[in-house]
Amino acid sequence: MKKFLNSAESFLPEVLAGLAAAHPDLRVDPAARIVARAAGAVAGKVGVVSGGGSGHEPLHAGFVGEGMLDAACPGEVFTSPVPDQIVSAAAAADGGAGVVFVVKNYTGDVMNFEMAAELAADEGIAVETVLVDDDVAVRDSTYTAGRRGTGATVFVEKIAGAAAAGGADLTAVADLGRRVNAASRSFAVALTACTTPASGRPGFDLPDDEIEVGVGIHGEPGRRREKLRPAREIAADMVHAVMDDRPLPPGTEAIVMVNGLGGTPLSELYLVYGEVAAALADRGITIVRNLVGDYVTSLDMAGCSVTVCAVEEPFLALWDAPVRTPALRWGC
Amino acid sequence: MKKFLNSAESFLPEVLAGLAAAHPDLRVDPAARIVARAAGAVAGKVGVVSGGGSGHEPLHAGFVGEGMLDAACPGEVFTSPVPDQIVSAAAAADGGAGVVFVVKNYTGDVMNFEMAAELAADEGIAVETVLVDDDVAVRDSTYTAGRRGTGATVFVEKIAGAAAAGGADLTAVADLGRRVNAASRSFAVALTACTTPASGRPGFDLPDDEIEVGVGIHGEPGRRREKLRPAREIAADMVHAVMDDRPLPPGTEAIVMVNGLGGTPLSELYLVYGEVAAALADRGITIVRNLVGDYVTSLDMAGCSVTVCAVEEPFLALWDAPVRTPALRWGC
Amino acid sequence: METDLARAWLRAAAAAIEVNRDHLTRLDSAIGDADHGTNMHRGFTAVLQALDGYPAATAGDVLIRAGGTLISRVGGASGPLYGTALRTAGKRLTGERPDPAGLAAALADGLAAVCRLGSAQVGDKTMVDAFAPAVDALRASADAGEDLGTAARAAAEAAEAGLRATAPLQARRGRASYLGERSIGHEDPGAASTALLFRALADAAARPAG
Amino acid sequence: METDLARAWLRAAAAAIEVNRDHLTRLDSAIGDADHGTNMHRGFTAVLQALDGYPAATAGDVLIRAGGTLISRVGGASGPLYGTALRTAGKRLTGERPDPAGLAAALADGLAAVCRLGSAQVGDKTMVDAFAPAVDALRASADAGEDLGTAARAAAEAAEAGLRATAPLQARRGRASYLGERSIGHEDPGAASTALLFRALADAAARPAG
Ligand SMILES: Nc1ncnc2c1ncn2[C@@H]1O[C@H](COP(=O)(O)OP(=O)(O)O)[C@@H](O)[C@H]1O
Ligand SMILES: Nc1ncnc2c1ncn2[C@@H]1O[C@H](COP(=O)(O)OP(=O)(O)O)[C@@H](O)[C@H]1O
Ligand SMILES: [Mg+2]
Ligand SMILES: [Mg+2]
Ligand SMILES: [Mg+2]
Ligand SMILES: [Mg+2]
Repeated sequence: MKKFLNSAESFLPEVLAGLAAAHPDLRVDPAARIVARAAGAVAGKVGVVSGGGSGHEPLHAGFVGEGMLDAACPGEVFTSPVPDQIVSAAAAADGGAGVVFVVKNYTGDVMNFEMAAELAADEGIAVETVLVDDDVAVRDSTYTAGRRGTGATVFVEKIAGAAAAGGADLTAVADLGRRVNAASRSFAVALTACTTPASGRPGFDLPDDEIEVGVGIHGEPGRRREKLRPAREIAADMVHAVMDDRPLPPGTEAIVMVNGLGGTPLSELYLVYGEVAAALADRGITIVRNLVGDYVTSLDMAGCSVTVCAVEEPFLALWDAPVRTPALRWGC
Repeated sequence: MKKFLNSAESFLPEVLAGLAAAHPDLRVDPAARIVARAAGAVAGKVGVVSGGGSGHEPLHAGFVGEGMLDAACPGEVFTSPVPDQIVSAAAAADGGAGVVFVVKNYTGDVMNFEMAAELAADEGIAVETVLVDDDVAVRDSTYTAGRRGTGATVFVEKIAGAAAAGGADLTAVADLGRRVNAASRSFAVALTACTTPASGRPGFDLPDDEIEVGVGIHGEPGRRREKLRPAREIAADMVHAVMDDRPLPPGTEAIVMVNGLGGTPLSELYLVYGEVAAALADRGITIVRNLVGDYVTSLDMAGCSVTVCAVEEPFLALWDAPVRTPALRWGC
Repeated sequence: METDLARAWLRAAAAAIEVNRDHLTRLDSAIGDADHGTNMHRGFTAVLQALDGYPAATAGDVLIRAGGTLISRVGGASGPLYGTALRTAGKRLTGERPDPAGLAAALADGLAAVCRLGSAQVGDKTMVDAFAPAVDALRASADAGEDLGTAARAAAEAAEAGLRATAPLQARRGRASYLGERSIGHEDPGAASTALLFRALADAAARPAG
Repeated sequence: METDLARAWLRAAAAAIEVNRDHLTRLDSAIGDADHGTNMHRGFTAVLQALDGYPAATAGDVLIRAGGTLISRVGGASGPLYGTALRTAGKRLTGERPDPAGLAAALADGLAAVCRLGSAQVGDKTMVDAFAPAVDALRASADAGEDLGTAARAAAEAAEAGLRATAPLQARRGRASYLGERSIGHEDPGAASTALLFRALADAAARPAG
């Protein structure tokens, strides 16, 4: 394993120490393992909290700040945070108007956030939960754990965060978050496996001419293995998977993200974005906003995901609203 | 080779097509191979132009926009642009007040920009050149090609770009760029080699327990090979290399960048930043601004660089000035 | 079950998990996210610390304390599940010296809580596939009037058989379900840790308490 | 040197570079940035296109056109250097049928321009290490009254010897200089392409023009 670290055990606290050193706007509490706004909760504003396993940076801590999250609770690498931690984040985020939990749909995340919601309620914090489950690689069925939450998390956090900043109440912020999730679909492919600090070896072996198709963001293998093909075909397949699951009529306006999984250079992401944009244009979809870069990663995995969110009122205005976080910033 | 591409030959134009699709604020001219502001040159403002081989994204095209570059001229992967291309960029950037070329110190870049400067002069464009040579891994001597230009390029482009936006004249912008370069030093280590689309194989083989120390940003091997060690020691060595070359008295204020070379996850970069900040604090250096992320990359190379710029008047105010580019944005 | 036995069980469990940490992580690497060994190790290390000097009146107190520690230290899916299992079981173990039947009933409660929380049933390729047969074996042995050592040994064997039986299954819960058919052919990591926990119980019950 | 011979030379050069493209890139991968083969290939492909149908009156016109094409299409260090070399040499080849001595003088001018532009001298482990001995051999052969075919063959052999002699050197110019002592033991990619260019000249001179 080749990583910049001192020990697998100290990895997460040391990453958080670096985050704290780099961003004076953030308050990192190493004991409670939360990252919050240095200025504290905003009185009367709905708090927006998210968290999950680490290894997906900049998600979630990199989205804490004005116009987005109030607090994040990073778990160990690929391990959802524990209830105590989530409650601390809720307390840090609560300005008296309640807190929205943005939870990616994984069994562990769901259970820990549920337990935390109960504990928070005991402490008098009203909680609404928005479950993100946008990954169409996983068949949605009551007989499975359901879809994974991946790229759409960024869209939910941005738009719900902007709504909260604009004064929307708890129900409205949560409803909006749910609508963004419902309007979003993602699909990812991997060119390489990733290596967690604790396991020290790649999660799977992949021949030099094969890719994993339909991967998540936790280093697990995908739905199937395919031969490596030209980026144009891979991009078209990703767009097809996303659009097949939720067909969008021609003329639909969309926010689109081409997201790197950590080990893929930005140049390749732009190339993929060009192909994705062309494939969507072929279907009559107009991309009105986009993100190209590393936003929801899987450690050092080479690969990328495509997320398409069909724009509804008032997504776009909230997307454009000012945001000031380490990883997303505009308008201020 | 596992990359998102259609063919090695079409890689660069397709990356530029994606860049164009993603950023309506940019005008990408595929024939001239330049990236400029969509709004055109700003009349009366000094133009700031940079360019170099591709493969270092977001450098340089990602820094085109308000408050930074007016145009960039991306060469083939790891190959400096050609004079015609540079002249086109100069023409796109010229608002009548002349153009500053920010050139990383590589033989090819220097020669091509020199030829372009002559051609631009023939076309009536006044040109000043700022040479960036911050990499202390290379001994500076008249018997060598001199130091390489690496991370400091971002600092020079931001600060010179802000000065130009503020109305400084050609000489003043160039002088400021030279001062930023003179105040900056960098050092990099690699955990893996990178693979160019054209060559299709990693530039060197590195055993699983070794790193290349003192690498540049073109996939070349470093000055020496060392055993992989804890991040704390590697970071301390990088800080030592930088400070040894240009000792800074305690109390010095610095802008510091921990820059990923492309394949290293953000979490590790934050961890390294924490160690770098601690090592600098030990020497009495106060970090007043920082960047942590991928800014000057080497395709998919895993590794990072540290750049320290000792702050002088008026670096900080210009650093804080608004910037609106794909890769760096604040204040607007 | 005596307080000392409960402590001995968790010590033995912690030791087994320490030894099998990389193995559990490797199983999780094949069909999950490569953290189960680390998760369990972090959890049981914390459990030992939490119990050190903790004044427990009953075996139930010990299990409740251990379960709470798992919940607040492990995270992931296994933290809440194992934590809830131990807390729920502990709540039934109020007496000072519960017999095999009492332990079987308590662990059956814990299992039920896991199934409820995880919406899992036998055959979904989860820890339940080792947990359920272990509880059945424990109850059968208790019903047959066997002592705790014998009953726990039967439970451990049943858990291990349950673990092996997860290999040919396609996962329907947890991360492994994302792999669809590709989850077939691998043992479930949570079933593997459950088997370790029941083997640890058998070991602790076989040894003189102390 | 006749116009046709100049064209034949550049065609032979383009063919040699096409065949050796990966080899040149591999040499550059060891001590540089793995693009020399691609650069030269892009350049000479463009040269052939630029010469196709181009009405050149003299060999000099051909070389000037080729040099300008290299400058505007290659980039990197080799583009300006080779481009300047050909342009400078071309400017001396104004006559219709330059003799071996004239060609030697023209290429000596080209070499001098490269040394000036690159601040390089023999022993720095660059293309100059193949270029300089080739020009020397060409001049010596011309001085001895040998014909162009013989002279060009001597130049090619000298260039190849010069290439081999770069291996033990430590680079002082170009990217390879960044490696310090680690540049020792590898042939210089630019010297390798220079050797190919002189071998192409010898091949073109040996064949009947056409
Ligand atoms: N819904 C569920 N019901 C019961 N057990 C489950 C469920 N989901 C996961 N598990 C168990 O948890 C184990 C994984 O635990 P762990 O790796 O620690 O957590 P995570 O899956 O969050 O990474 C699985 O092997 C499985 O046995
Ligand atoms: N200063 C110089 N003087 C002469 N030749 C040089 C100089 N710098 C580089 N070269 C030659 O150029 C070759 C590299 O060319 P190429 O790989 O195409 O460009 P780059 O080095 O910009 O990637 C080197 O092998 C060397 O022979
Ligand atoms: Mg996990
Ligand atoms: Mg090059
Ligand atoms: Mg797991
Ligand atoms: Mg090269």
